[in-house]
Amino acid sequence: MKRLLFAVVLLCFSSLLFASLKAPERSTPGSVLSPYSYVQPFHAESYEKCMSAGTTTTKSMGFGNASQESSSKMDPEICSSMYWMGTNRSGVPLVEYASQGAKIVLFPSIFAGLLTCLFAIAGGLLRCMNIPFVDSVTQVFSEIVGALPRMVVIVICALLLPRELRGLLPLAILWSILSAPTAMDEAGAVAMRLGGARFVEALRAHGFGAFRIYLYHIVALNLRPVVVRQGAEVMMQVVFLELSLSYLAIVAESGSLTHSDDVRSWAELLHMGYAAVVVNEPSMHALMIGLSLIALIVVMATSLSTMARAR
Amino acid sequence: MKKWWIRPGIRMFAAFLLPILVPAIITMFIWALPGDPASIICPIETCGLEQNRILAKELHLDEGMWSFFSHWISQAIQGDFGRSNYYGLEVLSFQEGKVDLLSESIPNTSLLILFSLMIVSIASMLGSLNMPSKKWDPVIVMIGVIPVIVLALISGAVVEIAYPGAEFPNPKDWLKLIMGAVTLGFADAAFSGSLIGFRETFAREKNQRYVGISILRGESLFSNTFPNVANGLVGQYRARLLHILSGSVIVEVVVGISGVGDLLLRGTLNQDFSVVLAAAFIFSIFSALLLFFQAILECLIALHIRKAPSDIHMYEQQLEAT
Amino acid sequence: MSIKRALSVCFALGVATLAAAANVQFYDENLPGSLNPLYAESMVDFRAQELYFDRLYFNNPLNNRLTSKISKRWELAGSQGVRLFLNEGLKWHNGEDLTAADICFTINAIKDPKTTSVRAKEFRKSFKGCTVEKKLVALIEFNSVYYYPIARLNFAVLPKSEFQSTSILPNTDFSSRPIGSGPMSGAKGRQAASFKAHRSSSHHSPKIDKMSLNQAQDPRVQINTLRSGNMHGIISVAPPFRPELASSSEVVLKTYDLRSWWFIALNDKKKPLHIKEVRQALNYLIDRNDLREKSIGVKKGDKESPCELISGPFVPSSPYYNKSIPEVERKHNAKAKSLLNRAGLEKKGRLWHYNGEAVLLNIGMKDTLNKEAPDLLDQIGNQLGEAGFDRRVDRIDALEWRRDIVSGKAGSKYDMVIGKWSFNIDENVNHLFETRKGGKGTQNIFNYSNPEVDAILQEFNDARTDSAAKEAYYKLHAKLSEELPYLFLWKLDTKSAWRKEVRSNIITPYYYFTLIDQWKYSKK
Amino acid sequence: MNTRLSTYIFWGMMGFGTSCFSSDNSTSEQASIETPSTQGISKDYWIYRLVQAEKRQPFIQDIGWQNYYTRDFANVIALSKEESLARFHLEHAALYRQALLMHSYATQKTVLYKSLGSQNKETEAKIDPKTVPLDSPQHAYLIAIASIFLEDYPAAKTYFDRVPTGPEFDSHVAQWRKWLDSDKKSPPTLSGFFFSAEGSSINKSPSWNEDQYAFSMSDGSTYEATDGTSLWLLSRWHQDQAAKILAEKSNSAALIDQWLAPWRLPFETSFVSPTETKVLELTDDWFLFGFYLQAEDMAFMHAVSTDPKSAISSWKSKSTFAEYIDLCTKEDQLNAECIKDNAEKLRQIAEERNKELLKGIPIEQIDTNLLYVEFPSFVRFSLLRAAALYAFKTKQIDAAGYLMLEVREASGVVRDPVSLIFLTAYDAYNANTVRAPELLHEYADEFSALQSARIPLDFLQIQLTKDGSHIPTY
Repeated sequence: MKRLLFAVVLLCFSSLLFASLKAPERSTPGSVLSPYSYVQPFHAESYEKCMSAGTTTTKSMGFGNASQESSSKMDPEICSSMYWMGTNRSGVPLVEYASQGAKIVLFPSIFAGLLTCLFAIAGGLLRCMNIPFVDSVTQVFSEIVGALPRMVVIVICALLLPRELRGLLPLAILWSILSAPTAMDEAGAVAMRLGGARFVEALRAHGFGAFRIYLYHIVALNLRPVVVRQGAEVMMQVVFLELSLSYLAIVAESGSLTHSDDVRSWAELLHMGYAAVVVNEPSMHALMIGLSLIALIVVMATSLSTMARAR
Repeated sequence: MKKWWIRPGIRMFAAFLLPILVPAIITMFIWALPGDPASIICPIETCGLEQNRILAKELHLDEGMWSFFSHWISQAIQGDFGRSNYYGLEVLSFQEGKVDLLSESIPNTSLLILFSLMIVSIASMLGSLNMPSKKWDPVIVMIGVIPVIVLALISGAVVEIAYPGAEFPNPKDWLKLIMGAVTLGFADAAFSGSLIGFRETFAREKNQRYVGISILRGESLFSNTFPNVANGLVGQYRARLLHILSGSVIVEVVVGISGVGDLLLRGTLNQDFSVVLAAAFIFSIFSALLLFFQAILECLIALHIRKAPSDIHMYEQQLEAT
Repeated sequence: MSIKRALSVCFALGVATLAAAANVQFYDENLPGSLNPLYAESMVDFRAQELYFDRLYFNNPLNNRLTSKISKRWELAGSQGVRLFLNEGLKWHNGEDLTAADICFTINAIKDPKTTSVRAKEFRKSFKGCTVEKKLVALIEFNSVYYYPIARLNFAVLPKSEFQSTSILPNTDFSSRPIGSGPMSGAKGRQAASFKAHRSSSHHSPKIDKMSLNQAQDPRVQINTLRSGNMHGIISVAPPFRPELASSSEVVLKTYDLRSWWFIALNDKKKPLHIKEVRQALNYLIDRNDLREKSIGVKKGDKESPCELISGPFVPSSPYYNKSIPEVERKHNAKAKSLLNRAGLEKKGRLWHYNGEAVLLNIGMKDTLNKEAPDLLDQIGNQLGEAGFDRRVDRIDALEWRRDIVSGKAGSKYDMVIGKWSFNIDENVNHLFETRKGGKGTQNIFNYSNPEVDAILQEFNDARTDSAAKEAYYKLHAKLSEELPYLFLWKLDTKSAWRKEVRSNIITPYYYFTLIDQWKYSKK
Repeated sequence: MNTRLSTYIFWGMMGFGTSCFSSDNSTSEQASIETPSTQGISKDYWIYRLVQAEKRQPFIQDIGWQNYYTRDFANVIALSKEESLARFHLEHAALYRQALLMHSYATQKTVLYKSLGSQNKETEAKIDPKTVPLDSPQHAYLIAIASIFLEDYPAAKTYFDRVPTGPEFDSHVAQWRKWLDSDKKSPPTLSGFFFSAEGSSINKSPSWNEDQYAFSMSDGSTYEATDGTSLWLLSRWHQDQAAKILAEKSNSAALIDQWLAPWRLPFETSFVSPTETKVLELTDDWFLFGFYLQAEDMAFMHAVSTDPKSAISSWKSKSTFAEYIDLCTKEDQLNAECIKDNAEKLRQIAEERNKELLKGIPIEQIDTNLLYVEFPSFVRFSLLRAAALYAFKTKQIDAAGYLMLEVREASGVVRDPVSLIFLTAYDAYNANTVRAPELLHEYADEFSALQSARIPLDFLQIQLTKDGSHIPTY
């Protein structure tokens, strides 16, 4: 079971990593006249057409309005990426959206996840040390921070942040801070169930060193499930956060808040899909890809946390 | 052992601090922005220096951050949030027939929250009655993992298909509210979380020794378990509410409900400070109230439990669990 | 939320479309910024205000006659004055009477130096004063002799009753809930601007009861909602979508005469753009043909193409357009390279370096242009990228454009700004290139300042004969195409699309809704 | 797993949404517009005749027609032959007449701008040619020429008196004076005026002399001006070519007269004696992509231009145009909206009819764009054009303008230059420079003379806007 889950996590992660490594630095603009607009995935015909591009065809009818239809030579790589995920309206392969989106979210989300893990560990350990003052301080902190509606804070910060600082990372960090209280509480609760300070005493009695007690017995053996789960969740949430913010930016017609304007986020896939649903634009494939990417993240996160739990 | 009142006390404290803290932080942000606030609201090029100065005086932007903030908060308490610079309207006005921003937005948002709250409450009720059976969990969880943005998008689509174009006032607004509520109610594990959460809590409590004993004593299960789990439940409940509250920003914008969340986003986009401050203030009040109620409840329960026969230590644990 | 609305939900499901039919809904590129005529900035503002307000005199788009809904006749009063006789029974939206007092109030407001509007500054020059002679008779005096005195009276009339003083400021309630005398009353909401027929006055009888202006969304959505009959009009249809609409049987495309040309403004304060050669090199590095094919969908040599390249600040059909200056159609790498080298730039690797560091260009584009020319920003970015310039691209939303770009504060943020200017028949470009000081150069994006150019512009202002004016702008065209404060891209025609139910909808050049009284909505 | 699930939910939602909420968006079906009662009219339109491929073939083969279709008018003259060439020459003749009309109105408005402006627009402008102030004495010549073409001979004479003597004008003034002093029963015989037919042939238009007058103004600027007479000569040249080709045809005089009648200049009435209006026997060269659906319509338009009053009553039972214009006229007021509706209706009928005629032929063998889109829209625009001209001739200026704006929306082969240049003349007549420059610019490459013809219009625009108060807008 555990192995399987591990494999899944590894698979998801490596695929994301691969994608973000392969991602083109900037979005390639298409053309409104592109002969490849809304190519559906696995559409062999247009793949052939793409591979054989560069040839000219002439059709003539009626009043000799001979129309020359020629298309420039295409790079086979583009053709194949067209083949796998199809294209958008102006013939840009959606693979690009997927990979650039991955690039945007990958690092910040992982960072936020790790940060949250640290918070959780801290929360747990603090309980075991049993210092009432610190306890109540942390509680005040967690009460206040925990009482802030996260999205509100994020939106305000995202938009008041000066342009050059704008990006997903600061927001991710902020998010993990905002979700710290929950993590700390849970970890604290676990530590409490162990018996908190008394548990530490007991281990001391066995003559274990502090290092071993805290890092091995408490964190590694007992807090692990909680910590990892919290981390995984926050990681997932950060990805969703990016989606939401980018989508909001699209809806509100403002410049993007989480990435520079010349890369594309997964949100744009969803937005394309929206058009497919509302005005039956042939872009359902975009929606599907978007949703499956979300699914990928979910699967990764859930299997990560279950893996940690599985004993 | 800690005093039982410390925690509620701290909550109260936080509840009172919050509505002051949030605008304070935002004010700091505003001052951190490049260019002085007055000329962001009315650039000297278009307003002229003189006007700019006058405006700065009116809004107390000229004597630095602190005087602005103190002035603002004192006004806000009297329900005067100044006027929106982008919409050219009062943010909130109590005059008859005068149009303002909040008196349109607050009802929408509260209705949205209310409806979604219903969904959550149903879920928690089901949970506490230990329904539905565990074999449904995978499905429920699956629904739970859908991020709010995706559901919001779908709701938006449904509304757009139902009533394209924009007409005011029209049934579209109600549909929007309902779809929005559904979104908030199910997305991000609102439904599944509260259902499963409540069920777990009750289940755990049922297996406590004292419950068995009291049942032998011929007392009802619920009367025994409830007081002890109540705290945990209240905590969970508040967490959900908060989550909905924060999700409402996304939903309102994507589905197109003209509520406080929408106001907040557009306000920030247009650097419409009075609106941003007001909206954020409303949100913080909202959540402060929640905190406050939780604290009260905790006290009541604590007092109740002190009368009732039960294991204090157990209760302590419950507290930690929240 | 009242019970009534709650009830309406039940049956509204059925009657929703009927309800919609009474209301003519259209997309404009944005929501209006200000509805106060003195503070109109974008074309959207102008179009919306044309519905809320009456311009004292306007040109009838059919016979070009200077007409007025407000004054029934006029006569010369001395060499520099005009006496207006107003119609009886004119009412403002709020039910008050429209009298000569309002006319004079408006003129005084325009003259009041505390009124900080750029537009008012322009009008201010011409007016000496205004006196109310009778309730419905106003005497307007000018500062100089005008050949078409009433042609200067094309400003919107403001209601005296709505203002405390003649110093009128932006961002008042009035700018979002105006009281006008125009054919439609209404206000700007959060998602739309609404219009309701103003029939309580003798001078307007619009046949359409309600209209609403919605912010344009994704072009696809616009087109489809229009075709499905849920929307009735689109003010500006992006060129790529025009053929589709032209072939549809429910929708007609209508020409909207608007002289607009697109440009890339260059920040000549930023190194190395301060060197003329570099600007010229950039001009050669932009492949305009490729741009307009990929983002507008116009191939070179298309007949009646909506998009024509330009080499100066005028549309090619303008009398000021100097035809002797050739347009740069495609890339000229060699020329550009030599120019850059001459300017002291050197190419290390794939990037051009100036004083040892790679050149980074911050490019911004007005967000709404992206609907008309999808991906234009990325296209230009990539072309410069290939040419060896590192770049950052940003979208500029309406607010930032209004607040930072036009007012000339973008220098710190951007090095190139992509935008478009629109003109009425008066193609005066002085405000774009004059040195910004003393009410001049109010729209000089990067505060470009060049004494020679200023001299030419002054020459234009001083020109007494039309031939002199023409020569001045010919000179300007030549000068600018060499100095290049802008890279001039193209002119692009604007076309509207309206459903056939909207009938006798004559589109007035520039102001658009002037003849709204004649518009009809009928299924027949 | 999760994707599938969420998509299920998605579809569920959609189904829910559409089923519960979507309210049927009934697209506006055009309720039938009352069609005329008189059914006696022959409906033998060229668009029906030329549906048969074999009838169309000769034209498709003809390179001249191909260029006409792709609207390379410059080549059309060079590459056509026989009757079609004659027609194209006549079209050029008509076009340059409209250009000249525009030129004359624009000159009048721009030269007299200052004097016209201060007058109250409600009353008609009162100008005294003797005393009216002019920017420079040379302007007198320009306005004099304009007055001639606009048939204001007395004014023309007075203006000629004010023209300073000088090499560039003397011969021109002399020639025109001569004609003015004659009984004007014959067209002026002119030479010079920057126009020479040398090197030109029936398939080669004379080369256009771009630069004409340039006189220096008081403030040192040079005023470039063009002489309307050159346009007149060019137009005449094309007319003569047509006449040459048609020489041996019996009805050539009537044909040329009918073709040019709607486009004649005011001053031509002095020397042109209209032929009596009759229906001509014509080949399809005269109809394909043209103004008229059948010979009757051509005759009707001739009647309209000679005697607008009685034209309808005498032709409504023969010509489709007359029929519909009559239908939409209530006590001598043409209802433009009604014309617009009927034109659209007519287009639909034509489209149906063409589909009817081609039933049974596999679709891929049909040039659907040509036969189902372009041919039918010719019906629509022909009617609009005719009605617009009718309205103009009967002094219903606004109706004419409204219809012309509709005509302007035409695109592709339907977009004919002649009526668009007519629109510019109409605008110049109203001192309106909003639309005209764009239209003139559109055809300047094809008809090089237009480049010079627009010069007075340019000056008019500058006059109108010189002391304007406009700021560029985004």
